[in-house]
Amino acid sequence: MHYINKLAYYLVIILIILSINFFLPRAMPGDPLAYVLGENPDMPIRMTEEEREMKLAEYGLDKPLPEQYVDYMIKLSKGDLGHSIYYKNPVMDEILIRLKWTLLLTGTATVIYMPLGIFLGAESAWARGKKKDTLSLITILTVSSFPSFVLGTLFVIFFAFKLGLFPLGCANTIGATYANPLEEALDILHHLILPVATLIIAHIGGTYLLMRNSMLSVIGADYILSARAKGLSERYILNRHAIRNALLPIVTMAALTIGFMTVGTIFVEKVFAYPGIGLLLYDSVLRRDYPLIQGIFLFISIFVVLANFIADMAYVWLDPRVSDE
Amino acid sequence: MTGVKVNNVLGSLGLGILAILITVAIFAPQIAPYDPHDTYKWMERPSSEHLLGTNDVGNDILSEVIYGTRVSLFIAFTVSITAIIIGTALGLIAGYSSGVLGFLIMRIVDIFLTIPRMVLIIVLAAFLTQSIWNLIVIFIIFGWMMTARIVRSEVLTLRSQYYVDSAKMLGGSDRYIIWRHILPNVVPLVVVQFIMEASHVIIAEAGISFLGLGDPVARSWGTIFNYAFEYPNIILSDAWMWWMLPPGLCIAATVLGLTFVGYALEERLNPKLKTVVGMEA
Amino acid sequence: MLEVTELTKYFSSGLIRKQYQRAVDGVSFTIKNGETLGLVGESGCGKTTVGRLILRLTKPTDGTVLFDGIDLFALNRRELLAIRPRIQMIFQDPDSSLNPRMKIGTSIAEPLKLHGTIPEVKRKQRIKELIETVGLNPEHINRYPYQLSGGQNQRVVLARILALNPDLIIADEPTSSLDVSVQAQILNLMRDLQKEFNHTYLFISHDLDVVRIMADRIAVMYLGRLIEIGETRDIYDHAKHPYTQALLSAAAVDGKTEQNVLEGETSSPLDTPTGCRFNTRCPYREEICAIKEPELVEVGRDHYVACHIA
Amino acid sequence: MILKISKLKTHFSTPDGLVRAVDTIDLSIRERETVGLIGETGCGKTVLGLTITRLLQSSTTVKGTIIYKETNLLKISETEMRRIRGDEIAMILQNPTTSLNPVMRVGEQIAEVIRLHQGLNKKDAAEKAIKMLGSVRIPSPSQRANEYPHEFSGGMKQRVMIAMGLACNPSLIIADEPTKGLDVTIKSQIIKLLKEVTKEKAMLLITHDLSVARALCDRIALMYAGELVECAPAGEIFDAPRHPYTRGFLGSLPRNGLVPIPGMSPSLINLPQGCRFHPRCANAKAICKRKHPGMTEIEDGHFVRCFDA
Repeated sequence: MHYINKLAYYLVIILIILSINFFLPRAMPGDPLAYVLGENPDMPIRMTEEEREMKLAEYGLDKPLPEQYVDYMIKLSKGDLGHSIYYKNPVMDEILIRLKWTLLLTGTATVIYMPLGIFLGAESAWARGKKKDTLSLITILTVSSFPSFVLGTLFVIFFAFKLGLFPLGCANTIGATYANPLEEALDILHHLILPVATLIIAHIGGTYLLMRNSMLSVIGADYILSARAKGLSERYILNRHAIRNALLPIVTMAALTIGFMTVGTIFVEKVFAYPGIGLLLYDSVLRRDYPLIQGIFLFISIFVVLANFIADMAYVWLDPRVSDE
Repeated sequence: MTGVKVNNVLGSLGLGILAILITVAIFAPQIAPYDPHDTYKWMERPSSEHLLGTNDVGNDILSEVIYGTRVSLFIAFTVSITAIIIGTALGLIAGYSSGVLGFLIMRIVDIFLTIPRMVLIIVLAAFLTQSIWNLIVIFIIFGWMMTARIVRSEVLTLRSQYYVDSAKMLGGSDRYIIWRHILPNVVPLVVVQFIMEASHVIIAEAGISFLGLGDPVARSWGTIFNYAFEYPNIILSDAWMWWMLPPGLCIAATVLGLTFVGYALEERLNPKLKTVVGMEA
Repeated sequence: MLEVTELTKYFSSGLIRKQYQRAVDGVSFTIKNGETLGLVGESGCGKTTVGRLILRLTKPTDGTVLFDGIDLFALNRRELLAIRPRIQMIFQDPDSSLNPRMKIGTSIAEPLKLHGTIPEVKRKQRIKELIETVGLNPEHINRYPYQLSGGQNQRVVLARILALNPDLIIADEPTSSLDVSVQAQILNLMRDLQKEFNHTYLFISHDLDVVRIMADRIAVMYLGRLIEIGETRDIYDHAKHPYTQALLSAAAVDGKTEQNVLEGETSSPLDTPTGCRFNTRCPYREEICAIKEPELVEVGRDHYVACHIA
Repeated sequence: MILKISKLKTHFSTPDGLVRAVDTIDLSIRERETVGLIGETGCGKTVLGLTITRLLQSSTTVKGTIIYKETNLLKISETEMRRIRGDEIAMILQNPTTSLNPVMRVGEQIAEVIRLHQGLNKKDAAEKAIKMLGSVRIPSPSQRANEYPHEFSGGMKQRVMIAMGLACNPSLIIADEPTKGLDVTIKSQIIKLLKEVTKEKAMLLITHDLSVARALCDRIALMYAGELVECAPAGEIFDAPRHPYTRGFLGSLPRNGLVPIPGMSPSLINLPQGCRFHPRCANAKAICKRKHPGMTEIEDGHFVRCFDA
């Protein structure tokens, strides 16, 4: 029952996202045609009525809205997100080319910062009031008040430019030929370290604080006292009793953190000229390549919604109280 | 005990930082040595005339950053105050009425919180003309949801308190109960939420401006940072030190100040530092 | 004074597959002027809901409540506001009955302000009188609820109620969160106030010892139904319903006499048994008990029981 | 003698001042004896229970001795104490709803203590846990062991707590308010169960409910404002109470006439001079205000802290 409800809920959200995407160019001030053709809406290129009519017909913009909406949905279902103005290629293709880099970047960062944040938060709370806790709290609060792009820029300046430890940017050495796959992997890794570190440091604060708070309320819970009364060791209590309970709010908030992380990637990719979807979005924004901007919006949103759905399912699995309802 | 002390230190530190920044923002014309739009020799190194040098078009960077404080804080506080008021009002309605309207509000909140709002903000900003007012409106539209959710759940708790039943029984109207019994108990929570939202907006605005979507006339810290970042080979010279670092540090300091104050407030409202486990109250 | 007829409340939950919780199911009783009726039952039996329904703090599903001949469920909002001061309720938890951000004096002033019966200049004097009536000091007026003990807060609640001069007071477990020595103080105070102001009480409690002292008549509830009602003495000495008997026996723990311990647990109000709701736990169950729901029948003077075998 | 507490003090400092929760308590429990510790909210009875099992925060000051069998529990290391907790001394905490881990199966919560202290493997411990659930009269225990706490009613959760406490066959049980919040009919079931399962064990029963103590205890100690005021065989407490607090406590029960004790219990931070009960005592004399009375044995095994007894 729970699953079906949730599934329906997420389908509705996806439908809403698709609709937002549909109405964006049509509801915004300016000429919708300009958004497809890529002119600056403030200074429309002069066009004869006839040309205009033709263009409108070409993009189906002359039809009534509901019909346009149906067309849009049909196109989407075929994976057609329109054509990029700048690249003259299907939007979908452009996104897919860049996708692997973003996945690599976000994936690596998530795999590290989530467990690390949870671990540090739990340890901090378990030692609450002690030096260790205060120190890590203040450090993490301070570090995470830097926006990712400021942090990333500083990293580039110090670790790449001044110390020369890492490349200045990009995902791999441009124009390099590799002797074997291992060499290629190492090169990619070398390029990956700074952006991933930036993402981790910029985003660990949220998870850390949440886990610490959640853990603090768990520590005061009666069942922890009850576990102590059984003679269990502190480590065992932390691992077996406390963490799982403390994780519940983390999973609920995973939705937000995943969203933040995805957005953070955009800034980090710009700083490091990392050729992922984020950089693509940035470039498209500069070029006012609206079909591409919309395509990326759609892509990221649906990705985040899916991640949410998974987090929700994980919650059901973690908390037996929910599945009964 | 130490927890309380740390809180006070962090709280005062945060308040101090914010006080300085707010003073700078208010008295920007008096403090700034030059008009940020006046042009002098471009790309000057710091000197007694231009403490932080000049930028690529010859604006005095220090003055630019001082005026940038105004822009950044103005956006942050305007957005968070408005968003908090909207969020609190809708949260109160959703929590207190619990009818169809409340249900609808909460569904909208859920949906908005699931969609990555920053991406949508970037896309909207790309469609609209670059101005701080457009940014403010967009941030408000996407800024009230968390408050609404938190306020609603608090109202639900408060509503089940016997003193609300008592007020009803003593003859209080719904309006009386909301104003007299519910709202005052929600306020502390809302204040914390206001601070959190302000720091979100500071970061978000800086990010949007870093992508080149900020107002080119009223330049915020993010915009200044972005112009510096876009300047060719900035890191090869030393210019990053006086051109990039100051706005970057200002953003971080503001967020830090807000975080410290918010953290100290939250801990005070919600003391989890129980002295003795299992002690009877 | 109060005439409750076929009072019913079903709580529904679930959007698609509706579930009904039969919290109160066709409860009828009357309370005479100046009398105390004890309403007894275990948690989840619906006794608190009965109190809230009479005050219309919870919306009833069905039934009528006549208060001094006025049909409470037929009143519109304004009429309801006008009659509410005459019926007041004391809630279980005194600490949460007072707004933590309001001084004691402000809390007591609330009803005076809302109804404007007393001019502002005399209000202070009245608050002082009320505070003293319930055995507190005037110095408590400027304190906050968290600075007072549970017992003192319950006195404040009483003072606030007295400000309205009500006729009927519904007391919902007023002492269940208090220690016995304080409980005795509050119960005595309530009895004194009743004598002085001629209050009528609906006294809701799970504690049979307390009800025995406080009530003139007793009504016993089980899973939303009234199963026995009668004079206090009759109930204690000649309980007819097996559940009432079990309750009395359970309350009389002294370590010496062997108790008749009732097996099993109360069913969920979401899934009440067919027939007599007590039949799943009843030691004297017969065939009919699982089929037909028993009605209240008179078994003695003013003594009614809903049981097939009693 | 299985437990002998002497001159025990438990103090902790708070921002408001020093809380003297347990203030010089002497109490012993014999083998197979059930001792009731009775007192009202905030008198320090729960803290006493937690002091014995050393479950208080390390910042708490504890003085005196707690001799369990031959060992002074206050002198041994934390590791040694952990070996005793749950194995030899079991604690049944108040409020089973919050004392059970909501995300762990009930069977596992019992099995983990068996694995820890008896070294059984996973499978055997799980089987033993099911047996324990059966022994506290939980129907279809093998199925219930796989369920989570929220699927149990209040009474059933209390049974689980008892099973958990008994799992390693402890010689001393400390039960803190085991019937709090339960309906009367369920309360009698739990009393009956406790009576059966503790026949061969020593138990310290902490409660505010005299009827529970009466049904279960051999001896009863009354606690007021951090100290014991009267300690005697259960019968004597009920039939011939000597301390004015005990008398007042009994007298305030509805069935004994509902005669209240005036005033209220003092705060443990700000205790009255002299006898701690004197501000509420009807027979208070001049000496009661000045001098703090000691515990005196007025009859064989009947101790009272009162100048007038």
